[in-house]
Amino acid sequence: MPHIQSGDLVARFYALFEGWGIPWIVPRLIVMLVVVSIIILFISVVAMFLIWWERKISAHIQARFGPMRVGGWHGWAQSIADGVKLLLKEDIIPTRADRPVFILAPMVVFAAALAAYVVIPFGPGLIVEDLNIGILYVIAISSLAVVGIIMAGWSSNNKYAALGALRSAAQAVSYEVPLVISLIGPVLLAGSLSTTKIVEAQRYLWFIVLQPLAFLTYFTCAVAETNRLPFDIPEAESELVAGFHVEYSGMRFAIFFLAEYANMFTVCAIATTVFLGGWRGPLLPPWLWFLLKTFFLLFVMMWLRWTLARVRVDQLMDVAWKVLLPLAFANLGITGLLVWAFS
Amino acid sequence: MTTVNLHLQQVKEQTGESMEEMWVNMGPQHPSTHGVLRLLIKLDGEVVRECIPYMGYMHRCHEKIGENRAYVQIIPYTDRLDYLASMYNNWAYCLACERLMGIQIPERAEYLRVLIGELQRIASHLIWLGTFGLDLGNFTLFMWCFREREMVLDLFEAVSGQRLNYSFMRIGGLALDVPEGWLGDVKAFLQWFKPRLPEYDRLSTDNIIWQKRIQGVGILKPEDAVSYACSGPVLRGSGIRWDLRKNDPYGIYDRFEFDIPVGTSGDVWDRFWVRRQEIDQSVRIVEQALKDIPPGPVLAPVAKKLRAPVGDIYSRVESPRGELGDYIIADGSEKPYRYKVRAPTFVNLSALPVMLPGYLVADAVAVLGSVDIVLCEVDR
Amino acid sequence: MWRYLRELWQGFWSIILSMQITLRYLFTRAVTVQYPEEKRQLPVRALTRHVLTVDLDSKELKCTACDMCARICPANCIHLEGEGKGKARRPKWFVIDHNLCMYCNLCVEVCPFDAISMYTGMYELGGFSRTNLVYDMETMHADGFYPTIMTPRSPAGAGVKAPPPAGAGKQTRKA
Amino acid sequence: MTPLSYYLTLGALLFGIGMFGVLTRRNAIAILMAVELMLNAVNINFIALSRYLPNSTLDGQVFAIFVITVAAAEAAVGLAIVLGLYRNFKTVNVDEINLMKW
Amino acid sequence: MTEVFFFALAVFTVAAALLVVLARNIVHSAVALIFSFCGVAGIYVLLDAEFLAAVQVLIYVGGITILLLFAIMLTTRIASRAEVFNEQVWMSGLVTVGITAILVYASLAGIRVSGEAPAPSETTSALGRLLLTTHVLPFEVASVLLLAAMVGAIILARREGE
Amino acid sequence: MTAEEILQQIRARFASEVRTSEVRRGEATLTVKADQNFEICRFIKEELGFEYLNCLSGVDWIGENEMEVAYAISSLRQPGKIILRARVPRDEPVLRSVVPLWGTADWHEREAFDLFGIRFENHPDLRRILLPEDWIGHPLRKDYQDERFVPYPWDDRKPGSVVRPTTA
Repeated sequence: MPHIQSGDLVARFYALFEGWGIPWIVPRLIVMLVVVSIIILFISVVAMFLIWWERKISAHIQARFGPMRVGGWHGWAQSIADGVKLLLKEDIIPTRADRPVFILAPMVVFAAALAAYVVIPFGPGLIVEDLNIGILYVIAISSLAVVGIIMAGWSSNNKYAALGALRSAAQAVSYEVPLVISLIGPVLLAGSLSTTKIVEAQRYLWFIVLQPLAFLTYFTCAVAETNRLPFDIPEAESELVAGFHVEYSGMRFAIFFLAEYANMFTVCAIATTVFLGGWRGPLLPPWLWFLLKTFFLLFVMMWLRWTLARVRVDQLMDVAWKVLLPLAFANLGITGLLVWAFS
Repeated sequence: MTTVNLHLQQVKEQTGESMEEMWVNMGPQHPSTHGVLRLLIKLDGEVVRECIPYMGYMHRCHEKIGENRAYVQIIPYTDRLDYLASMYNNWAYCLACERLMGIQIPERAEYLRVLIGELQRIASHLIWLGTFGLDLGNFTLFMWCFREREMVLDLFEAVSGQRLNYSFMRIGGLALDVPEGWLGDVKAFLQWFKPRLPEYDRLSTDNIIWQKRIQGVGILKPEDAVSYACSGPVLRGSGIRWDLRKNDPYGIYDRFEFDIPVGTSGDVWDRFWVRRQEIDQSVRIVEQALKDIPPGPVLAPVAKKLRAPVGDIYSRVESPRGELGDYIIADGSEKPYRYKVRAPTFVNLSALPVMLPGYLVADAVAVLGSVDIVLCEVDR
Repeated sequence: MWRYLRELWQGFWSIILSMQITLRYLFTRAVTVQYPEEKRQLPVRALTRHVLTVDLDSKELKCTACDMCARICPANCIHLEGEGKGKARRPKWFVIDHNLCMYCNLCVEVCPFDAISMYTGMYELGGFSRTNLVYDMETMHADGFYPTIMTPRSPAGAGVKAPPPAGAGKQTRKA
Repeated sequence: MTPLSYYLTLGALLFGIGMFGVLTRRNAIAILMAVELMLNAVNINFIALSRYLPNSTLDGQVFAIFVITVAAAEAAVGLAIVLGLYRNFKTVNVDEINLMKW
Repeated sequence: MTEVFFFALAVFTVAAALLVVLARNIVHSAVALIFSFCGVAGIYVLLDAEFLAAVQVLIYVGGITILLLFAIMLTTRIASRAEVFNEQVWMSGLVTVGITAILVYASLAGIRVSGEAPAPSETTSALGRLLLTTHVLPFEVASVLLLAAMVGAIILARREGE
Repeated sequence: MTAEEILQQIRARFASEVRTSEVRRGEATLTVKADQNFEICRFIKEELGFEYLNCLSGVDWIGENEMEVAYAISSLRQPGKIILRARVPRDEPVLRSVVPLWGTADWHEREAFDLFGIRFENHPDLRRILLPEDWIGHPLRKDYQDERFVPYPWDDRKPGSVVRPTTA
């Protein structure tokens, strides 16, 4: 059963309720609710910041300003304004859409984005639940998001959306494989799937030094998994208009948008954890180090997006099966040999 | 509405439809049809099997308007054909009228026309490069190209007062001489512009994704290109060295030294590469024109009420998009009896159903981008 | 195998090169003009709203209602009616429908008295109704607008120094 | 601690539901889905027994992994067959696909 | 208190499974199947098999159902109103209910396990060790099976002339 | 091949078909009867080697009660241009299609059909191209009347017509 390990506070909280004779489930539910609210709040703030940041980065790369009006200094409140606008917008469900699936799809996507945050170690002890299968858990959960995308694409009853969903399915199935295999190398080195243990194993040396190939493979797959340029073919606006979420508007669209950025943060946080030594770093507090590294990776993702053109579907598959998979396997083989040789 | 979709229904009934093989409407509202073009595409999975273009959403009956206006009044309407190369449309129309009426225009006007026309070609190709980048998913290139294009527009605005629909040329020359110091501005612009081209190349020509995306797709064989009477970069991309500026020189193009870039295989890459090279060549022509532009008047003495002698003419120029022809029949009055525009993109677009089948949807976007259509010109 | 690796490396390197140039651009100044706060300086010849020019001495409209502009207008957007005879002829009413205007400047070119001008710099013409864009005689010579005869169609723009276009002014900027 | 029989009952129920689906559905893909349900039911039993039986090792879980492997293989091949059928017959309705040869 | 979670998950799983079998729309079936799989993964967690739970989600949800949805999208229209069940539905139902009853009876009454085994601590490494020592032969056979399945699937799905 | 030679060859081959012919601005222009237009075009393309159809346009000669299709033909290999005009009676404007010779004629002929109502036999897909499928009439005919068609008013300017009601 799931239980919270974050220090004495929670245990004392439980004890308090036991003392009052209230059923055990009540305090646990309260704790769950609080944790989930904190995560949602965190996701929202991070996603809004990321959206604003991306608009700024893209604008400056393109020799323009980006949002400048809302909120004074460089339009910092633009994301909030957009969010409020989307919240207030009319919720449109196409007449011929598959209603229950249409409504369920953004929830599935968001739930997947939310659940992945459970095992991200923001600092020593700053983790919701240190699962001993942490990395595997993240990968498993992130594959749920694809299901949501397919549901959205299918239920919209729109050919573009269905094409986007088809592409997304193919993409997800292909890129899951090199993603998992590229992560096995660092896991071998650390000897554990738990995220905190992996960070602790990088006490002396970041794994990016030992596993540069794995890092590149993972990062490429991560970009593909989050459907971002150059791999954003499920929503390629010049071909499929907006792909799977073409029929979504208002709040549901905002959820998709939020989930996309939340997923970006997740994959970058995992990369930080596995390859960049997690929260480790001199002088600054651990959580700040963690965020700094993660945001650097996020910046690289945005930078890539505003530099490159979109690949084609068949090229996407080629990259997955003919480039990334051999690289990941090569890395895994080398790592295994080295680990065997040195132990 | 029901009758309008009759053809679509017939098409669907004849071929049947399933998810594996389906008809997709690309457009009329679609980000990469460059306007309101509707492509009915038969998809087999992701592969395009058939393509039926529908257009006319922007039809304004340009030719009917032309039949009801005096010769000089048509000039502002020609701007609205290919609104990305208005100067060239002006030129084509004015040239046709001048040939019809036998008017000789002054030397300075000839030079200025070449200068402005080539600047227009640069602007037009820049916008094409940018939107082509957009089709391939590169938004940054789009913005960069637009920045330089805006500078060309600034130059044109200083000349004509307008940024898009200049109506600057007149039958017999130009409406006005260029302002003082303008030629220096053009020089300064070229100085700024030339180092920008390698920057575009970094994002496009040299980039592996860009190369892989457009090499070997949308092949138009030379015999098809001739049969469909393609012109401009589409024809040259297919490996046919044909440029009206060299092969049927109009104006004073025979005085300038420039190359005709030619592709080899006729794929999207070749068409891209030809246009990319043409920007360089246009820069060359502008520099030459700047060097030996003579002083003098810019408008030949023409009558206020222009009347063309009875007769007809098919006059053609090499606009940025290909052979822009004007077929004018004059009946001696001050209005043309028949005025037909042979729009280059209308003709180039008719080769699209030949280019698309067998490639992916993503390629369809690239191929359509490489044809470089302007829907206002297609529909007229 | 070797070829595969080389292509892989070339692809990787070309992406790095592209990224290098976008990074350089990240730290350059933007070229956007923040419109309502900053305004772009229009060139002298910018074709904007019509005005009927006023003779500086007599403070009267130069227009003699000769109907030339109305006849040349391809969009048929100028309508007027004159009254009086000979030199005293003046427009009774004069209406330009800017909904239809194509800004071709033909009316200005054809006018024998320089009585109508489009070189006014008034380009913020937005309105809430189509009738807002139909200008009558009062609107067109209101605001004390007395344009000089600097119309650039006098030979080679004599005496008028055109400001450099906005794009040309930025050439010194480092990329 | 939940008794073992609860898990086994759950497995039995799932198995029954899956069997009903296999026997009654017309759509080939639906039949595949029902088969997956049955395999899951088996897995529950494996894991529950592996957890509850005295002196048990993790053999049950290992078997569950094999079952999952087989399920994945079955899904891939099954769906390929379904697609092939669909291409030839333009239907995935197993009642209509009764010709041995096309 | 595990009972509460168990019953919640069991009801969820069975309900989703019923929806899989009974839903008229095949896509609804597939979506319900996803939820059913997630419920089973929850059951695995209750049985201290976290690794298997993750694998269940990864392979069943991330792999198999996506493949299923893929196939559904290729073969079905969204508003297909075909008959869902074949004509033997009542007989099959009867047989199913009978067999299920026997199975349930057997589960409730048949197997008696005294006491309970201690919860294993780290299952992942133990599983890996087992797979590569005791069960290495089936492990290899399974990998060969997967390879064969992959090749077979590709050949089957490939169209003639490609 | 000069324009005179071109005209000579065509006249020699299709003597009875050619109504008028002249050389203007170095271009060979000739008017022919419509019933042999395809053969003449094939002759021009295959034997004279003019493989490039620049333009095909319809003309409505309402005064002579005739319709005309004007082909502007040139070549990428040799200089020289031909303007070939085929006249058909206005009441029954039917011609052979030249799509088998030039692919580009497809859309041009559809356009001529759309705007002039000239029908082309053997055209693979003769339907409207620029106007909607349900449009009535052929707007480029000189006698085309439509309530949406506002003729350019040269003289009938009235004070009342200043602000036009915008019809939807």
